[in-house]
Amino acid sequence: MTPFVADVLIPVGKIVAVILYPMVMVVVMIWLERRVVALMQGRLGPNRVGFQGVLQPVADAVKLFFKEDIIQRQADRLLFNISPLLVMASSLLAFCFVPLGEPIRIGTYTLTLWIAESPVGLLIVLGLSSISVFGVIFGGWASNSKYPLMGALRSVVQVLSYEIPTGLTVLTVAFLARSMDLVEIVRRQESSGVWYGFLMPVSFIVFWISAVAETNRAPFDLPEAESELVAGYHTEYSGMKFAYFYMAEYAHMVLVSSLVVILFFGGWLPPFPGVRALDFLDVVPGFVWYLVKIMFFLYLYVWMRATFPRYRFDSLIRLVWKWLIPLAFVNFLVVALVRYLR
Amino acid sequence: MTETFERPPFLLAKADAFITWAQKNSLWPFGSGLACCAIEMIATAAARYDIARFGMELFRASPRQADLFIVAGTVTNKMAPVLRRLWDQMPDPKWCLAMGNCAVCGGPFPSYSVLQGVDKIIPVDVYVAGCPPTPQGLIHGLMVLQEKIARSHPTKEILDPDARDRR
Amino acid sequence: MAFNEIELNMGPQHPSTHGVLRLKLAVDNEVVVRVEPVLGYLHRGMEKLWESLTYVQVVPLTDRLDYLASLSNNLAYVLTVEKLAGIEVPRRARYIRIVLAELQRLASHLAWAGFMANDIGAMSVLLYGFEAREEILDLFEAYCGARLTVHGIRIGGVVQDLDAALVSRIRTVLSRIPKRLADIRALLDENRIWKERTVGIGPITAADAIDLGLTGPALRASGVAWDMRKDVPYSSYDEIDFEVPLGRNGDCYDRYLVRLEEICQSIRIVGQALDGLPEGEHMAKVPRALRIPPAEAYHAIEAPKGVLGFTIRSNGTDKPERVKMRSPSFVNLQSLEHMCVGCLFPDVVGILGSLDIVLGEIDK
Amino acid sequence: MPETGAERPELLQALAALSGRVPAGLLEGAVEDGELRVRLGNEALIPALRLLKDEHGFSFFEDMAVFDNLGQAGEGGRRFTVVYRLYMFPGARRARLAVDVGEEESLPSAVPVYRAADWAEREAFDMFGVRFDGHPGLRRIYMPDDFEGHPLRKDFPLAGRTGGV
Repeated sequence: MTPFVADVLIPVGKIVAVILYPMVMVVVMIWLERRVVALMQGRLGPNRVGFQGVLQPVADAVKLFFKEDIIQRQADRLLFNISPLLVMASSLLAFCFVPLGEPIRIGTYTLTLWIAESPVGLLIVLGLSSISVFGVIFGGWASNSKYPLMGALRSVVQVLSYEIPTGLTVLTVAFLARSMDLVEIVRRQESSGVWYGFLMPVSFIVFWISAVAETNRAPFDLPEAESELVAGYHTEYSGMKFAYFYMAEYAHMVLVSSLVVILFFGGWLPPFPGVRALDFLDVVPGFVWYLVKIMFFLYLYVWMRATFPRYRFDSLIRLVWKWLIPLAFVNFLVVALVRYLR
Repeated sequence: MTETFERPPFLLAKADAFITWAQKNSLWPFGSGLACCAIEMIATAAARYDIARFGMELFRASPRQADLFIVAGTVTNKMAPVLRRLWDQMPDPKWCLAMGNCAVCGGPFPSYSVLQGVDKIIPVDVYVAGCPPTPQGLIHGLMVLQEKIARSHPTKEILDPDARDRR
Repeated sequence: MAFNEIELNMGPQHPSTHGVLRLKLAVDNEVVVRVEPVLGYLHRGMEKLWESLTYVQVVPLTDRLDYLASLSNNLAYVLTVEKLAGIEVPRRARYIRIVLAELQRLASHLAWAGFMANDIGAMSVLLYGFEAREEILDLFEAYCGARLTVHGIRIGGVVQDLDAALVSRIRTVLSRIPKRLADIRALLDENRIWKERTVGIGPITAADAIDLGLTGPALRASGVAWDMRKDVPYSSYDEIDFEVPLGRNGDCYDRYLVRLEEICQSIRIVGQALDGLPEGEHMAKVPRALRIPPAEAYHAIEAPKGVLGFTIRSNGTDKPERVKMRSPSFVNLQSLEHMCVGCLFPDVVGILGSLDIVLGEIDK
Repeated sequence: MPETGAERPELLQALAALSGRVPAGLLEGAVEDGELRVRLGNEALIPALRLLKDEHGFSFFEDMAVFDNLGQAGEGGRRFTVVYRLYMFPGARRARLAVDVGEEESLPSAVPVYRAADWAEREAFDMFGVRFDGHPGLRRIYMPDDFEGHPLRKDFPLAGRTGGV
């Protein structure tokens, strides 16, 4: 393992992997969403393009690539161009800190399945994922027309209000695991033998609801509500810029589901770590478990989109300030008390 | 590559084939309906006839993200400038499908307020007759449009800009 | 325009205005201050056109008015012409007309349930509603070949006779609708988000509703028990017993419940009409060139959207002198302003959906 | 099946009250096949509407139709006949009030009595050019505002005058 390979090739390989991983997940997610929502609604969904419509996202991407890119004359050009990049970059950047599995030993060199590990990994991921709000605001503001502006204003209030319950529930996990490092949290769950999702169901539920709201999905998709705001904040975007917004939304969903999996369902741990009888499950690599769990939560996203009607804006805000934040506080106190007494 | 060529060279032909394959299979219709044909258009997108199978599922509400403009219904003189502006707002590789006799030629309304055919204001690619055309008729029209897209040469327009005006 | 008001244009191309309606909204950070509907984007000059067509030629054009309930338009126009010309319709034809009109009401209400739910965000209900409606359109296609603009009711009777195969096919389709309705109700009825978006939204009291001319399910949701089929029975509706579902406080949720209840009632009506189908031929003897001596007649029926009435004045020739249509959606839309002022911007979409308007009928 | 017989008690009372209240304005009045049919002068319109609405239960403004009598002997010799149709809600009875108006004359607006008449009068103005005094916002409802002429008049050609867009 010459130093050249260890210091240059592997990090570059890992970086390419981290960029490719969300892209592949986004492609899978686009196909999964269109098929699952279609099947839930009693129709077939894309099945003509490639085998069972698998090439459909590829066709969408290539078509969007060759579309004319329209920028309004009165749009604020700088902000208009930056906002899709901002939204996309923040999602991809946060993936660096997401641990995908156990470090693998190759000879003397241990290949860690994540790029960066820092004692405050959790904080960084949360910080990065809320940068995408700027992209949405700049996009809505720069389009200089009424509907995107209203979409942007709505998404500001929605995402900022839902940061608070997210933060609080994440705090309970960090409190229990006594560290903010994602890898450490998973290891802590492995050693304690029980996943935090089962230990603290309330914080899982609150985290999941605010996660769905933060990614503007399912019952909370106010900012891009077709029936009211035409197409929300990305009304004026066309071609590749719109593709960025479209993919960033899915990347953000994958990021949030991986966060849920790591914090509450033991990242790459096989199910029921405590039970000795299920040891044969260990032969399956951690990465596969991680993917299975993420797929479940992505399916949940799609399921919620197919069933729930849309919240009205003020009821959405009332929900978070009157219900989720007090619940998160009470939950945090309870966890603290239990920790202190034990 | 300024001289125009009749049959595109090999490399461009392959590029054409790939681009048109993508454009053909992800035609996003523009969700605007005018009259009775709009209900048949929605029925075509609904569970039984389901044009999502061909990749046309996302009825984009904003003209910026749509590339197929289905004019479904009667075009009145008051609505004509609105339709024209919507057509101009759509990004370029765009196609127009005139659905129903009203959009094709004014249909059963030879009256003072109806525009006799949408091709007076928008260049139409495919005309689908019927009042309203059945979903099968509309899907046939969409397939004819897909064949037309498959025959087009997008790379020719990239290299020879004024070729687009002679489209 | 006060300082902090935005002038928003919803329409004429907007995903949830059910066609080409344009709403000029003055919105003070999401609270609606003024609503001004602008019409005419689908005005095809029907009433002028009718004056140059014979009585029989006008019938297919009435299909294109309320294109979600074309048979009801036919029925209203044809009953007025028969009243004007004094044509006696055989009893079997009247029963077949009841079957067709009520099937059309089912199709219209199922489509409406899909559109309203889609406006408030529940996309799947649109697909479920349209799937149920497709089966009814198959019945129409089996009956007379057309799906949407059916043109099945003619002057003097109906275009085809109902044979036994079609009757049993209607019964099987009707037996499947309650299950689909249960799916829709399971998704929406007790859904907290749905109730939050509809309960108490756009209320209208009975007095205001009558003063503003509101008719149909929207009026009955305010507790006013007025159904043209009961009050002024036509086409032997008085021989069929059915209830008129009523709401209490006239908000979006009640309008939703009343229409779903009406679907159940329509199924009962079609069942009874099929059971009691009398013998006889399905079309009266009507002269080919129908000339009507100068007179004037007005007749109104209970269309799925409300009271649909036709005023026809004849002048002795085979062309009507003047045909005026009282369109329920046109009058119901007048009360949109009354319902919307003071509510939030997303509610305008919900209220518009609950009013169930069709632009073909408004702009004529 | 219109009810036969003219012995609708409440309609006869309404007719009697009308002839009492606006004797000069009531040109013709009768109860025929279950319907109260009255022809009124311009100034008698609003008092008659108010009387029928408040005291005789005609709470519902069902429809308003305008007829162009160009070339025929209109009932009052004037060009337009405006017909108001009212509906007695609990009693399921109908009333037909006809008023004649010339091209240049105008009618008092019925909106103060029935709010439902708002758009009906705007449509009448747009299609025929009949003006209504006191209407909250009398402007065209279907045709674009800069459209000249009134389409439903007999002398207006079906295919319209200007060549469209």
